Amino acid sequence: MSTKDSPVNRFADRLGLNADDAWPSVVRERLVAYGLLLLYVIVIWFPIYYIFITSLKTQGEVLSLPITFVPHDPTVQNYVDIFRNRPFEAYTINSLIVASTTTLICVTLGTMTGYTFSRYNFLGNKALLLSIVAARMIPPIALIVPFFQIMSSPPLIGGLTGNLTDTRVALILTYTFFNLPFAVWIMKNYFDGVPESLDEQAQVDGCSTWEAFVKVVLPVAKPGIAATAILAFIFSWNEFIFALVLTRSEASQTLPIAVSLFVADDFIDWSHLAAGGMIAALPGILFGLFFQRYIVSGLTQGAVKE
Amino acid sequence: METSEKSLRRALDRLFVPLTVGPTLIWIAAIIVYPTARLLWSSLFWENPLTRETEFVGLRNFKRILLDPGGTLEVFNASFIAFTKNTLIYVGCSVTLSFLLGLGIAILLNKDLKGRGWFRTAVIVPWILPYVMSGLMWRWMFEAKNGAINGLLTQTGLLSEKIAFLSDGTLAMMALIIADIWVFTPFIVIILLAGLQNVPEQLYDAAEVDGASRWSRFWNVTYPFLKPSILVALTIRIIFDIRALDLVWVMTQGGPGKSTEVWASWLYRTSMEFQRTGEGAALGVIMLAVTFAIVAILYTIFGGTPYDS
Amino acid sequence: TGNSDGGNGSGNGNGDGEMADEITFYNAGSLEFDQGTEANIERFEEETGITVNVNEVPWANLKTSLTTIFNSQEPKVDAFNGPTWWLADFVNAGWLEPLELSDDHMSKFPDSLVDLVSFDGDPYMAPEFGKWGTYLYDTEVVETPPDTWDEVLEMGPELSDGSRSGFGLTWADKSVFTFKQLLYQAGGSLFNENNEPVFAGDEGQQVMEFVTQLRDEEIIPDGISSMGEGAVGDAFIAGEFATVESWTPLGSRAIDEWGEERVGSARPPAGPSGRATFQDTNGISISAFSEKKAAAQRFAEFMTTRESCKNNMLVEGNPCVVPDVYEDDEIQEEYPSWLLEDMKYNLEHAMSETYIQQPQVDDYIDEQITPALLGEKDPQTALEDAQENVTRLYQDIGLL
Amino acid sequence: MAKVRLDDLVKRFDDIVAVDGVSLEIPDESFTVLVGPSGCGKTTTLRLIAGLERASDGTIKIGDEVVNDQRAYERDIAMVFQNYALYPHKTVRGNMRFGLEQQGADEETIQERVEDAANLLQIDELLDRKPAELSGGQQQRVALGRAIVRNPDVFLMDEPLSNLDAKLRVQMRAELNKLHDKLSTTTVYVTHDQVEAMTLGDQIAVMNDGKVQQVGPPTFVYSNPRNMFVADFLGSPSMNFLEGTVHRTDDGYAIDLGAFEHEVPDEFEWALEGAVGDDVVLGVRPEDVTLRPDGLPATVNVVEPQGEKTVLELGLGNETTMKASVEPGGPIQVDDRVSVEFDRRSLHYFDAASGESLTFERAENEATAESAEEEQVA
Amino acid sequence: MAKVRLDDLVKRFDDIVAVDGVSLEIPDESFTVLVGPSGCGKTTTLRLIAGLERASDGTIKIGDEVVNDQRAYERDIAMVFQNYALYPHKTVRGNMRFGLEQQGADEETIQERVEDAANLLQIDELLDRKPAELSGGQQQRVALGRAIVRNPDVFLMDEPLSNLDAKLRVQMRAELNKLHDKLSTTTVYVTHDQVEAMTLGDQIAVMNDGKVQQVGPPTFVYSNPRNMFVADFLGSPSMNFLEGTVHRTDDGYAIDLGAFEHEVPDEFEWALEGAVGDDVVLGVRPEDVTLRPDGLPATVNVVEPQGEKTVLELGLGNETTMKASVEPGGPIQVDDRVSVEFDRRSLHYFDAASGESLTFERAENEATAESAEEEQVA
Ligand SMILES: Nc1ncnc2c1ncn2[C@@H]1O[C@H](COP(=O)(O)OP(=O)(O)OP(=O)(O)O)[C@@H](O)[C@H]1O
Ligand SMILES: Nc1ncnc2c1ncn2[C@@H]1O[C@H](COP(=O)(O)OP(=O)(O)OP(=O)(O)O)[C@@H](O)[C@H]1O
Ligand SMILES: [Mg+2]
Ligand SMILES: [Mg+2]
Repeated sequence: MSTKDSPVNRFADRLGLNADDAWPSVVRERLVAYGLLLLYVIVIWFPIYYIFITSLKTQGEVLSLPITFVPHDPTVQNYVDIFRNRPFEAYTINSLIVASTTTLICVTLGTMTGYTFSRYNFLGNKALLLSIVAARMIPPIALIVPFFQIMSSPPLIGGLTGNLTDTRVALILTYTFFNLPFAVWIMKNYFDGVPESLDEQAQVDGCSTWEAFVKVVLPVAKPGIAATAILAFIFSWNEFIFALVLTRSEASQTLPIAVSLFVADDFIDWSHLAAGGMIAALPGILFGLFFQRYIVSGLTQGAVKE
Repeated sequence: METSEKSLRRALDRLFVPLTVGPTLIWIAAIIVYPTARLLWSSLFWENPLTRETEFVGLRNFKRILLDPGGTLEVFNASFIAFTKNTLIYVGCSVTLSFLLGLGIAILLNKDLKGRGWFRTAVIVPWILPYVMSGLMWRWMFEAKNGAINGLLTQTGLLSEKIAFLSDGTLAMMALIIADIWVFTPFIVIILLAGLQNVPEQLYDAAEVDGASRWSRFWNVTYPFLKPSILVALTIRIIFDIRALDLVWVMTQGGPGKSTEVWASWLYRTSMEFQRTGEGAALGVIMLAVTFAIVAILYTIFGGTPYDS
Repeated sequence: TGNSDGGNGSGNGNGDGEMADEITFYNAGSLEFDQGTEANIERFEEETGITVNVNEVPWANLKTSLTTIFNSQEPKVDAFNGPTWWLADFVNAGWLEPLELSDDHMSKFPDSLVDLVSFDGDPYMAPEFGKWGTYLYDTEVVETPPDTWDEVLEMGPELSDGSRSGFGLTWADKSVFTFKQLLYQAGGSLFNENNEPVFAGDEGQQVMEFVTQLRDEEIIPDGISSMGEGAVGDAFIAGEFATVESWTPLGSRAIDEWGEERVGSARPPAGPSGRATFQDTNGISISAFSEKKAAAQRFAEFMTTRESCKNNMLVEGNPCVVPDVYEDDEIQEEYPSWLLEDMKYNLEHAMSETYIQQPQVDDYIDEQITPALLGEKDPQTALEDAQENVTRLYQDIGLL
Repeated sequence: MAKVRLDDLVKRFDDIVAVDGVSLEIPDESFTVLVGPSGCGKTTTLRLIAGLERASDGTIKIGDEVVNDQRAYERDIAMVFQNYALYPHKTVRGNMRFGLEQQGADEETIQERVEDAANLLQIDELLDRKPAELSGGQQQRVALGRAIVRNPDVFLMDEPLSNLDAKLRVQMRAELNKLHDKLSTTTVYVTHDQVEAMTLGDQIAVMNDGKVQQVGPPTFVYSNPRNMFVADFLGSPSMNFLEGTVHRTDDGYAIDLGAFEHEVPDEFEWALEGAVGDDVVLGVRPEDVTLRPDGLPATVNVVEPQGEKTVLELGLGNETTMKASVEPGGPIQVDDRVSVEFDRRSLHYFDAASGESLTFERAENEATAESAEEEQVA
Repeated sequence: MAKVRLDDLVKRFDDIVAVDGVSLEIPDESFTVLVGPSGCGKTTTLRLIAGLERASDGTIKIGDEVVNDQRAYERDIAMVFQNYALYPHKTVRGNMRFGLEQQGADEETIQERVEDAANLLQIDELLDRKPAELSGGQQQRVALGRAIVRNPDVFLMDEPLSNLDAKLRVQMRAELNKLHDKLSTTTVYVTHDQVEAMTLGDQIAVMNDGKVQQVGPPTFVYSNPRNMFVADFLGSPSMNFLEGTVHRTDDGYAIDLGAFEHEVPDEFEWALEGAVGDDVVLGVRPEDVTLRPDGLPATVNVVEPQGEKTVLELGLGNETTMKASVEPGGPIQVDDRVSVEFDRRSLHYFDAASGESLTFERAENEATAESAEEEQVA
């Protein structure tokens, strides 16, 4: 092994491509796998790259030919523009408030309910759980009309004036529709994996059910909660159609709407759109980079289990 | 004093289940059950767009959506047929292709490779970007003059003339399908990867010792364990695509003409643009039914785990 | 149609007397792409001291937004910019305030346009800028443009070769607009005075026949794109059409891309009944539920003066709906006079109709004629089916 | 510390009767082991005592108080779970403190007790680690420590050693023994491992099918099983059972075991008096089967050398086989013909129909008399 | 059937050397057991023989063929996995057929072989069930059956019994023994349980740290461990180790063990000749520690009755403790003072520094001589 201690060999070693310890066919397979994966990643990241460089181009460069794949004269002007000339600050704040409130509600309710579903055999819990699963299959688009009607009719409760359209509250309520059943489901499956003996130990240690839940189970369930929270946040952050229907001004419009506003009847301002798009995509990209593990686990807990 | 504290603690303890489940159930009732009930209800009514008066019309809305209004020449409404066809093509192609692609990527990612985590991160990202941004991004990619695809193809000489992808019905559908595959393949990858990781490693060893070839190992070991994941991947993917409007809406708005009009955009247009809420609701109910039917069918094909007896 | 909004707010509304110092204006899409409007708003704010809060709503969503707001009678919106297609519905529902525009103000617009925006004699929309028919050709291919439908059919085959079609028809994304323009050229209309659809009559058939012939002779390209897509403009500029019957903005765009020499303009080929074009105007209306009607009235008026109209055309190239402006020196300087002359002619000959449930009606027509024009459905049946659908709709509503 | 008393305890889960009328006295300061095969209701019994399940019937007393209606957090017990159930997010110290914190103990007491327990268990140096950083044996110690600091009335332990490897298990067993000697806290210990039960308990309760089969000091139970279940369950290899019919002979009783005839030694005759003509089962433990000349002829089927002993499987006649535990290193090989004898003192007779021991009653009386004597002496 | 030969076998995983130069001869038709603590490389060695891992170095021969470059499916082996690795979606029959199908055997052969194996293992009636419907022991049999039908050169088994409960494990052990007697297929068996290793193997190879420590017949290895590791690993409770320095005395050698002075019996004097002044370790198995008057004085610290025997922990002096295995039922109690002696024939001496046995060499020579003699006789 020491005879071929070149950097290339060492690199191959690191990637498990050294034929010494593995079957030659396995090494070949790995090599092919690396190649294919790399190719795939390049292909799927190319559009993201392209929209990113578009956001750094001047409008002139965007519209000029031939197309440049590296901006001549990269500038952040587009980003400055959208925040200066358009209420992107308001859109961002709306997005943040809507996504985080939705997340908070879904995580709080989802955690409590998921825990109880995981631990208790109460009357009708199977049927309730099943209906929560079924609720996830209802196509949201089918409910767009009822939602629209409900949100635009005068409120049933509370002394608020006017209806809920064009308020963040409407979006938050709507988004819990997507996310709450999902959150309950993820958390239920997560708690199923937390040994019940932990709660029992806590009870033996003198905790009431509530104390055991708060002091022992919740801290242990942090990764599950993180997974739920991240997914709920991303879903809410990204949602478009309901926002399109339920919002009409910067009082409640979120970033996806803001981005779509760059599309005019006969003209699209690509460079600014790209900048806005990158802002809207930022949490997704960041979460993907740093919390991939949670996204994957949340998704598999929420989707695959049973 | 102390006893009252004790009994309060005990009382709260007794109420644990109702207090933890109750709010969610109420919430779900308000946010899911009530709207769904309203959907069913309003599918039976007609609202006059002029006077805003509503009128009970029974199943007329369903008839209008499904059947030929004249009822003379054809049984089905031409729009229904056309948009159903579009939906089938859109859902069928993108689900099939993204499934195959996702399966391939999942199998590659399941290999014992260094840096797997990075690949997985890189693969996931498209799925967690806002659909609007993805849709517009692809619209930009396919743009006739300055789009990257035309740019790549012409500037490398592969193509002499630029193609107005989104101006041609077939090409626009293809563009939509590509965008859809781009967005949703990561989802398939994650779900199938979870399934692949459920296969007990030792079964592969056992099969290898048994002399099984690679293909035989896939069918005899991998596939049975992958089935539950396939079920989930296909179910969620299909019901998601049937309902998904975002990409269609920002990329083509159903155009050119009505060549990319699918059920979701049709529903949106009917109820929001034309204010035919009753018919929109009827279409919603139909989608609901079809969704449940598809789930049921998929369950009969892929249901069950390898451990079932 | 009953117009009962008189008592709704305007009479006793506090808005009439004192002038509010700000109004809310709903604009379709971002102002960034409406630089003409933006410039005029700035001028308005400067001159009157009234602040205009512009609310940008995606174009596809504007009608829904307004409908919700009006439905709940909220004073959220004072004025908005919209097309003429909704006007009938909105007026009918009592959601719009009649505009207090002097005859003087209105008389500068072509009569047909004034008709279009008036109900029971009151204007409900101040026309801001328009899009109407235009006919362009590529001088490198065409020496003398065809003057009538027949000539189109005659010359077409010569002008078409492998990569080029002789004739392009387009109204961005709306094949029904194309149909309407041809229908007017044939002397027909969608509705008669009694709100009965009549487009399946002889004139409609002539249109379908004409287009079918165009297709049979391969003068127009195969496929959906030929029937209604902004990209026909792109194709024209890419040299794929010898002539194109399109809308006004394409003129300035072609000049930008080709230079003045290559672009040819003419009056549209005359149909059996003449050279009518189709008018699609955007204008400003005022909500009946506004609490700042006086300021809104002022705004509507200001935005549609001759001056504003001209300014809008200068800044953004939005075709002005005041024929007089085409004589203006500044405009003459900006655009070639032969183009302006045709634009003015077409403006004055533009036709349109307003009718209840226009988007729905248009969709019914569209959904039938598209397959017919593609050769997938018998044109006669298609028109009749469409007419039947519209009739049924109007019966449902109670108009018929 | 307190005694625990179960009276006719029953626990039903839907259709399953997990605990079926258990009555058991667990004396103060005793170390009582519940032992039995999987699913026999040991864990359920323990959880009933802990208050983690609610009894369907019967009463549970801790000290003199009936605690049926108290939840786990209201009873003064500490429990060690099979998988240790350490709080993964807390350090060892945090784990050990938690119970005391919940009781509202003051900081000083907490620190003192934690230090003491950590000292006792030699885990002082691990106090700031998280459970995931500990080996199995260390986790086990922490779980014990967490119970000890509480200084509860009763320790409950559910198979606390079963996740450890063999060597460590033996070691921890000895430590548990010493710990109990030191603290003398009343302990109820659940295991399905009979060696563990025998080694640890002052008193063992053998359970089967939700019922207690026999209670008593381990060696007593081992040598005087009340029925065939207990006889079979304790001991490895298990007791040999040979079935046959009792008949009178000239000088007493004999049992016809098919392969041979067994003469009942004089000291057991009283037990078989009433059983003439009945089917009975003779039980002989493998270690009581000795190779000696002039005994019964047998063939060696299997030789299992186990180091300190060698286990033989012997064939007597055509059908009957039995195991014998012999000194290792002998020259015995498969197919050798040998001759065996049973240790006369350690024979067991059971009624074949009921499985009850025929010899048990007297043994128990003797034991009671003995202990009564002892008490008198003391 | 074939012999297997490993020469200087090495397997590295990144930085870990899992198998570190193993040389081992596995004779044709033998039953060889690899035994050792967790992580010592047993499984890896087995997987190398199977062809599931590729050797980093060294050679593997099956029969006379070097198979290093053959993958598992090219070698003629069958393997039984710890958790059985049955295909859960196939019936028992399907599981057993699969290997033969893959080899392309014809239907008739397949059916015949499956029937035969099922008969042999008494699982005929289970053939149409799925694994999930079987008990652990039945699954174990199916896993065996799957291997048997293949009729391979070599059986490889990785802890096949470790998932069974104690009683069943003992039973299956005996069956494995009989099966090997019947089929005589060369078998390599991995376990970490020393009792299992002793009971099953013709030959056991004790491994530690990726290296083979000692190979030989089980009883020989038990009584003649080559080093302290082997001595400690085999036997439960483990051998007692007492460390001290060797010095000459008038009539031989003695070792100062702190608590007492140990006189080296004459028969071991040759081994300690060269060790005067060195630190050595005296090893005594618990069963060789006997309570006898006039021995060394000791105190009883712990009494662990285990039924067939009782294990005592004895304190000799202040620091030294040792275990003794005595007959059960004696009157011994904690804190009793007793007197002990060691069985002189079974003493072991190790070099304290290297852990190597000082007495091993001669024992091996004797054994070799003996077996040579036997062969001559045969
Ligand atoms: N929560 C429960 N619901 C239903 N049945 C249960 C429950 N807990 C235990 N049982 C059943 O009660 C019986 C006794 O179970 P228990 O856990 O007490 O046995 P165990 O003696 O501890 O066995 P093991 O040695 O396997 O732990 C079993 O048949 C079991 O299936
Ligand atoms: N695929 C692998 N990658 C990295 N290290 C490995 C791998 N397989 C085994 N090892 C390491 O090699 C060493 C030997 O492992 P092996 O599984 O052979 O031990 P073992 O003797 O079978 O132990 P056990 O009794 O626990 O099964 C261990 O340190 C283990 O962590
Ligand atoms: Mg248990
Ligand atoms: Mg192993």
